[in-house]
Amino acid sequence: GDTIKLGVAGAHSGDLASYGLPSVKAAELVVKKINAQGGVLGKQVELLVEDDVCKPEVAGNTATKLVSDGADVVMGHICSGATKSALGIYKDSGIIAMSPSATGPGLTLSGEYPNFFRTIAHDAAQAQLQTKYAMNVLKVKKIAVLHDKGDYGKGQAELAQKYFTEAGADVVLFEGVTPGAVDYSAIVTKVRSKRPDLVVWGGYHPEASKIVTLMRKKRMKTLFMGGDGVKDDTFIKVAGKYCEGVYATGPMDISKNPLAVAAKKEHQDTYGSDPGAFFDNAYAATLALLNAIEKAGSTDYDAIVKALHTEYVDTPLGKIKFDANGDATGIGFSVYQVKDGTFVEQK
Amino acid sequence: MLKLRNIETFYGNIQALKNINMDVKEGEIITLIGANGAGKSTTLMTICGVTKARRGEVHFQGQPIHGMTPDKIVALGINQVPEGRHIFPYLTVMENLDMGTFLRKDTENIKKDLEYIFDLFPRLAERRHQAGGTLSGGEQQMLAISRAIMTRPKLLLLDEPSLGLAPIIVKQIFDIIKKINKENNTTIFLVEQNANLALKIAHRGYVMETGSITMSDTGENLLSNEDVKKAYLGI
Amino acid sequence: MDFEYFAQLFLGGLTRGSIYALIALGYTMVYGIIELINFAHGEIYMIGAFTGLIIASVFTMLGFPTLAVVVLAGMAAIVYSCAYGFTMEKIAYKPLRNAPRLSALISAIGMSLFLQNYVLLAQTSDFLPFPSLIPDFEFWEPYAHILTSPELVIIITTVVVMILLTFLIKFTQIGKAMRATSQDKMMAALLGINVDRVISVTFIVGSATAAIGGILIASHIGQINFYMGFIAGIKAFVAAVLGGIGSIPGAVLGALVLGWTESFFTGYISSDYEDVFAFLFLVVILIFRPSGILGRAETKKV
Amino acid sequence: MTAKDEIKKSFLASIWFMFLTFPLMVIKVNTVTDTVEWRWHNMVLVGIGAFFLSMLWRYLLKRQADGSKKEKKEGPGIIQRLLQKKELTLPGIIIIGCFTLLFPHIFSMYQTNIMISALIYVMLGLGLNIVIGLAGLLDLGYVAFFAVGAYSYALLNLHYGVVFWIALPLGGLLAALFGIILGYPVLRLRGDYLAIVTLGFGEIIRLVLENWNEFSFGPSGIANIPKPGLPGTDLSLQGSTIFIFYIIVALVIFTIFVINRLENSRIGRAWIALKDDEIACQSMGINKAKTKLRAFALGATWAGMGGVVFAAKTTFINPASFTIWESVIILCTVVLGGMGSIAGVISGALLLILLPEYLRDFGQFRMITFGAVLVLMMVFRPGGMIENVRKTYKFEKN
Amino acid sequence: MKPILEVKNMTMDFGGLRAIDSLDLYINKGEIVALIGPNGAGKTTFFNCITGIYTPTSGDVLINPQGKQERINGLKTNIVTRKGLARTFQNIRLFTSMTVLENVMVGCHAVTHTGVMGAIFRGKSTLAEEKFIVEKSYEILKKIGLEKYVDELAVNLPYGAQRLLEIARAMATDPFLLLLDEPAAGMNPQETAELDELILKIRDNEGISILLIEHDMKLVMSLSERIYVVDYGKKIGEGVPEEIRNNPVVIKAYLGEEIDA
Ligand SMILES: Nc1ncnc2c1ncn2[C@@H]1O[C@H](COP(=O)(O)OP(=O)(O)OP(=O)(O)O)[C@@H](O)[C@H]1O
Ligand SMILES: Nc1ncnc2c1ncn2[C@@H]1O[C@H](COP(=O)(O)OP(=O)(O)OP(=O)(O)O)[C@@H](O)[C@H]1O
Ligand SMILES: CC(C)C[C@H](N)C(=O)O
Ligand SMILES: [Mg+2]
Ligand SMILES: [Mg+2]
Repeated sequence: GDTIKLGVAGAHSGDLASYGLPSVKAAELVVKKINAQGGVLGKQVELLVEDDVCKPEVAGNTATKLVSDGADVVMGHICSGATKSALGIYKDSGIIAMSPSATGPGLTLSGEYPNFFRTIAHDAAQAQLQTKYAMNVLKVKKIAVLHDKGDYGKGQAELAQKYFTEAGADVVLFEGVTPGAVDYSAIVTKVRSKRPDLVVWGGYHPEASKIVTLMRKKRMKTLFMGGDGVKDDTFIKVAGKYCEGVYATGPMDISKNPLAVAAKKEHQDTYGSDPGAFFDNAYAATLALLNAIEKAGSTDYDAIVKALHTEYVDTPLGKIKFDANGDATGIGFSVYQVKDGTFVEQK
Repeated sequence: MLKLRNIETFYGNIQALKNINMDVKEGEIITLIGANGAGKSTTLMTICGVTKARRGEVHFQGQPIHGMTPDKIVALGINQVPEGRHIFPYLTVMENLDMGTFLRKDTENIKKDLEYIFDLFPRLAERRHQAGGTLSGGEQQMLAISRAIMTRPKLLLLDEPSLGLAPIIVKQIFDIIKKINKENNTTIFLVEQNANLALKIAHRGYVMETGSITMSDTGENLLSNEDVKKAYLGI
Repeated sequence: MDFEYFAQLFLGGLTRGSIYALIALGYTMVYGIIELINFAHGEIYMIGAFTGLIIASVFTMLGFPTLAVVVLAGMAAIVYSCAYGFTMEKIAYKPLRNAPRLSALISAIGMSLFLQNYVLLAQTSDFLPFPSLIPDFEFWEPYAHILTSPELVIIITTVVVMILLTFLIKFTQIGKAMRATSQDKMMAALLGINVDRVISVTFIVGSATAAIGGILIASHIGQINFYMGFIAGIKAFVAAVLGGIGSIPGAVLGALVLGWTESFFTGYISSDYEDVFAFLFLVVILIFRPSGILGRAETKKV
Repeated sequence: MTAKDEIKKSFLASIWFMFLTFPLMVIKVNTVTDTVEWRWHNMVLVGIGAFFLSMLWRYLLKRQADGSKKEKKEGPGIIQRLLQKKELTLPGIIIIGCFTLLFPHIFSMYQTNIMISALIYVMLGLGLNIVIGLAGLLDLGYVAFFAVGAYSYALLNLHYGVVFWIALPLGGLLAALFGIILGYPVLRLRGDYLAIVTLGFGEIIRLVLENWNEFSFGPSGIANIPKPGLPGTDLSLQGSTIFIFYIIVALVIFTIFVINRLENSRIGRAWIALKDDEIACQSMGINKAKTKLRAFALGATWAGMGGVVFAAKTTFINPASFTIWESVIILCTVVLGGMGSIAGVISGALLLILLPEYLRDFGQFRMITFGAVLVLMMVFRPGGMIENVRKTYKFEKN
Repeated sequence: MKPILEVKNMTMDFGGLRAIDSLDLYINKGEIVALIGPNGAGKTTFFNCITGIYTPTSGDVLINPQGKQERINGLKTNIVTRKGLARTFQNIRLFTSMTVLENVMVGCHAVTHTGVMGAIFRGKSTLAEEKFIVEKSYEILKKIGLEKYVDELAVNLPYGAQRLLEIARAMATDPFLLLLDEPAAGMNPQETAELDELILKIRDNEGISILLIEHDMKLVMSLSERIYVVDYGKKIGEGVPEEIRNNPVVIKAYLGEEIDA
């Protein structure tokens, strides 16, 4: 066609919309900028934005829709489950998908989806980092693992349990809580009675902030640590003073990266608010995809894949390319702690 | 007191009332008789505003009341004992009676009326704390009539009050109707299958056939009318 | 296990139950009067919380003192929830009063979706921090590790609201009208009751309790978003049914029982199957009491 | 009413809505930077919008009131009359049949795909219609049976390599079994009590699937579920989509056939009688428990088979696909289409599943439009799109 | 020969309320028996106890349709119906979404057998049975005189016709005893007279015995061979119409001083 079609898929409505919508904005900003600079391969880039509500069965339809509409590449999806169910369709149609946020390890490590890339590290790396940090730096002995029973949260929690146990910690509690519940006092009481040194959380930030807030309100001082679902500015905004001292792992600090600063500013100028979760990752993914097309010189599948694996691209996340599995290189996780209302990277 | 002019009422496409004209004077007992499905109940419901007439006018004490909502009409002093009794099933007998006084403020008289009712129907006094829904058919009928009496209406519309009542109670009911007509000067509009008894106590009667009024005369004259005898008195 | 643990779980269950109760009360009132499972009740609760937050923020920025902000925000939340409840009934339920009951249910589901997405579009899909409108009371500090001040306020409010509502229904003229309307609308009208007005009032009262719930609960959990009404609504519905839908004390009792069930199950067994157990418990109770704990038995005579 | 009155009313409505939407539409606070954004233009929009919509609303309501008078005069609505015309049946079937056969070849794969989804919901709707529309049992946990079907296929295939064609009846059977197991304890419950308990059962099934990793692989679900194959051929993505399309079309036809026969039988009459009056029904010698369980089991069967097809279609399932929300949507298809009417349920399911897909162009306004459509449909067509005119038995003297 | 229905010493309590108090009653084959009494005497409750809607607190309900006595209290309503007791309801309970014919067809449920598989495959026997049901139902309607309404929705019938339809529906279950609860309520004298004839016809032509609750004394006195009178759940009189008419206890409690018949 006479345009390059970039699909953007993820949860744009429903309870997980807050993770999906920022990625749309990121794509819009990048595309606007690139189009203003003359587009890719001399063609304008067109966005095809499709909602999958983070549901596998809808994601299937979303994916087919994108395929039917002639998407050349797809930035998405947001949730691992939905991504998994969409990837099959993209694979059969020779389309590359790059997710800013789907962290399920199997997506890349299983080797089943050669067409899949991501600009975020996977959960196993995250859990290993959490374990190392908690055992060596925080010197915890007893931990409690909580999760939100979801695809992502429970997966994360299981990995944490595995690595902590291997490292010799005592996992005194491993339980799922009901997401969206209005109150978590029972589980907090239970955690207190088990006297762990650290609570490891697998899941998103809304529940995390509810639990931390309640723990602190109930005058508990137990340490708390979450993953990339927690390392989100909304978490600090919402939990306020109660989240002081909370640890979270997340993509390495990029706040000083000039590209990241610029991207944030663009967002503020355009939308009048701070960007949301995974904005930078989505921004990076969009850049990476469009760059690969440019470098490949066409929208041919093999050419783009090759470009992704070989060509470095400058993104808010730093200079990245992708390894054989499809994971971005040079993107690792760091541990952060909330101090005075910001996430501060821990060395 | 009550005037119906050219009333036409429909249920969907079925016309239930055709050009009905009726007059009720203050202090009268009038009765409306007719076969099953003639439209008697519909007439009462149209007066009360529960079913809306498509055409025609209803005037009560000189005031047009068609188009008003039922609660407004009731507030003017019209009350109805509807077909099927409509007892509040989960309220006790006492509470059901109490509902009858919803628009009343004269606490003193309410007490007196209550005693009067229990005097009339000792059965209800015995059952005063039982849920309305568990009463026997006849007991419910007594309760429905009593609740209407409690509203102290100027015009009382009764839809088959004798239905399902024991003979001894039927007679009692007709006595009561006469009594409240005389003592309280309540105007009565009575719909009855028991045409015999109804015509006996009524000052005037109307006969209705498939939605139209076919005859109207004094109660006595109707009683002795050959057509009426054949069709409605079973003689 | 030790007594303190038990006591903490008990109080936790009480809090959670009270939260459910604040939402369930409105649910049960609306159900009582028009037999409608008002799926959108949770959204009224959400709108109450949002309005409260917006108004509170505006006044805080204008530099009003905290107490004034709390009062103004609370009032705005109540007024707006009532207005939404009232409007919703007029648009989505009143035209359906004589339609099959399930049609009204679908209309309610549609309303729920509409309001959720309305707030999403008009405001944001993000979680917003909700300020703790209830301060930590000085005198309560020694017990704060078991029961926080906001939790205390929630429990007390629930009791007060329940008593007020019971009084309203049992002893006032409008309450009398509500009882009549809920059992037989035509007869109620024939006794001089303005049925439309009674239904509107019911929606308004129900929405007001939802708004109170919305503010208190939001300041307890500290965050709101457009989706918060859905699960809360479902749980409140379960609580209302458990207690006997249509009954005010039933809603509170059902909510407490549900809260305790969940709390103790989590505390002594596992929170993984918390809801499974709550629902199983519901089934068991309904098998033995098919009309809920305090519900009225079917008394229609054959 | 005069035009002036109308305008006055609409004007009041417009004021009211401006008031109503004021905090949410006009004010936007940023709690981090402590700034308020006043979006007064929204208020103007709401005011103008409300004015005209209110006019339209009252006009439509009035027309509906007049319309219902007229329509009844002519007998059933146009659609019903078309449906009842015997001479149109055959050509109708042929046209629809050809269209269906050609569908996947005319339209894109995406269209075929969402059509498959829609047809799965048609099956679910028809199954639920037995329970709700015929037997009058309000089931809000219907998705549980759908999950049973889907997981039956996924797990049986994973562990024992059971193929689609065997899983299909097996899934139906297992779902029916669950229908009986779930139905049994709740026989005594009525109306909304039944609704909440079934809702509970639906959630229980989902939560068990979510928590019991060893059995169901928990929230991460089961991937790579094989699509149904034709022996000896290797189908492309396109090919297998078309194949599934034909399978589900065949299943829907089968469903319609069976339900039609059930409805017009001794069993169907017992269901309707039970819905109308339980006590009278029992007094006719009808066993209430058995009749209800039959409805539950037969309703569940279709959900089970639908689940098998669903698993085969998406090739990946996890518990997130079986939430209350799905049950609610299925319920909506039944009621919106026209409870008890087969044509109604079909159009309801097609509308509700296709609508959000076609509303994709509305982007962020997709779900709000969807909600509004639900409300409007019910307000203006409370009986559903194709209101059920039950085909009553017509006596023919011989 | 034993009576076809024999009730011994039946008592029914609702909480503290004794609605039926050690009542004895029997009906012989081919009899028309009336059960009368003041409002709230317990007549309908008595029907409910016999037909399994309530389980009596104590006492026996025995039936003997074919020379073998059988105790039926505590059995479910549908079983009782299958054993040959059919009833009508004081507050009409028709199947409102069905036509007149279909209402009667449902009545045939008890005497037919088609199951799910039969319904789906619609084999020969199913078709034959369907035909049988339709014909039988139509026959009954003809006998009752409702054939002109056959395809009407039951709810659209006049009240009197609805009562008759209840009788027709009950007859479709092939009962040996028909329990009628106030069949003449809401009928005018003309219609009541027709009902009188109809009930006699049912007994004479179909051989169905009849137990009748009614407040219309003209109907009761002309129809019944024997009458039971109850008050407060207790039997206060029993005998042929002439005896009852002159029984001072019955007059005082129920009939009142003068009888308008
Ligand atoms: N809700 C309704 N919908 C449709 N038709 C109705 C409705 N109510 C009554 N009708 C019809 O209207 C006509 C008049 O009915 P109505 O109840 O007024 O008669 P009635 O004289 O009171 O008879 P009855 O002696 O049986 O009480 C009848 O043909 C009846 O079938
Ligand atoms: N389910 C119940 N719970 C409590 N009391 C009941 C119940 N059913 C009936 N009763 C009471 O038992 C008594 C007998 O009622 P029943 O209906 O048998 O009277 P009946 O003889 O049929 O009267 P009627 O001629 O008025 O129909 C009544 O006083 C009634 O209030
Ligand atoms: C939105 C995210 C936090 C998604 C999550 N990482 C997942 O894999 O599902
Ligand atoms: Mg009538
Ligand atoms: Mg009785």
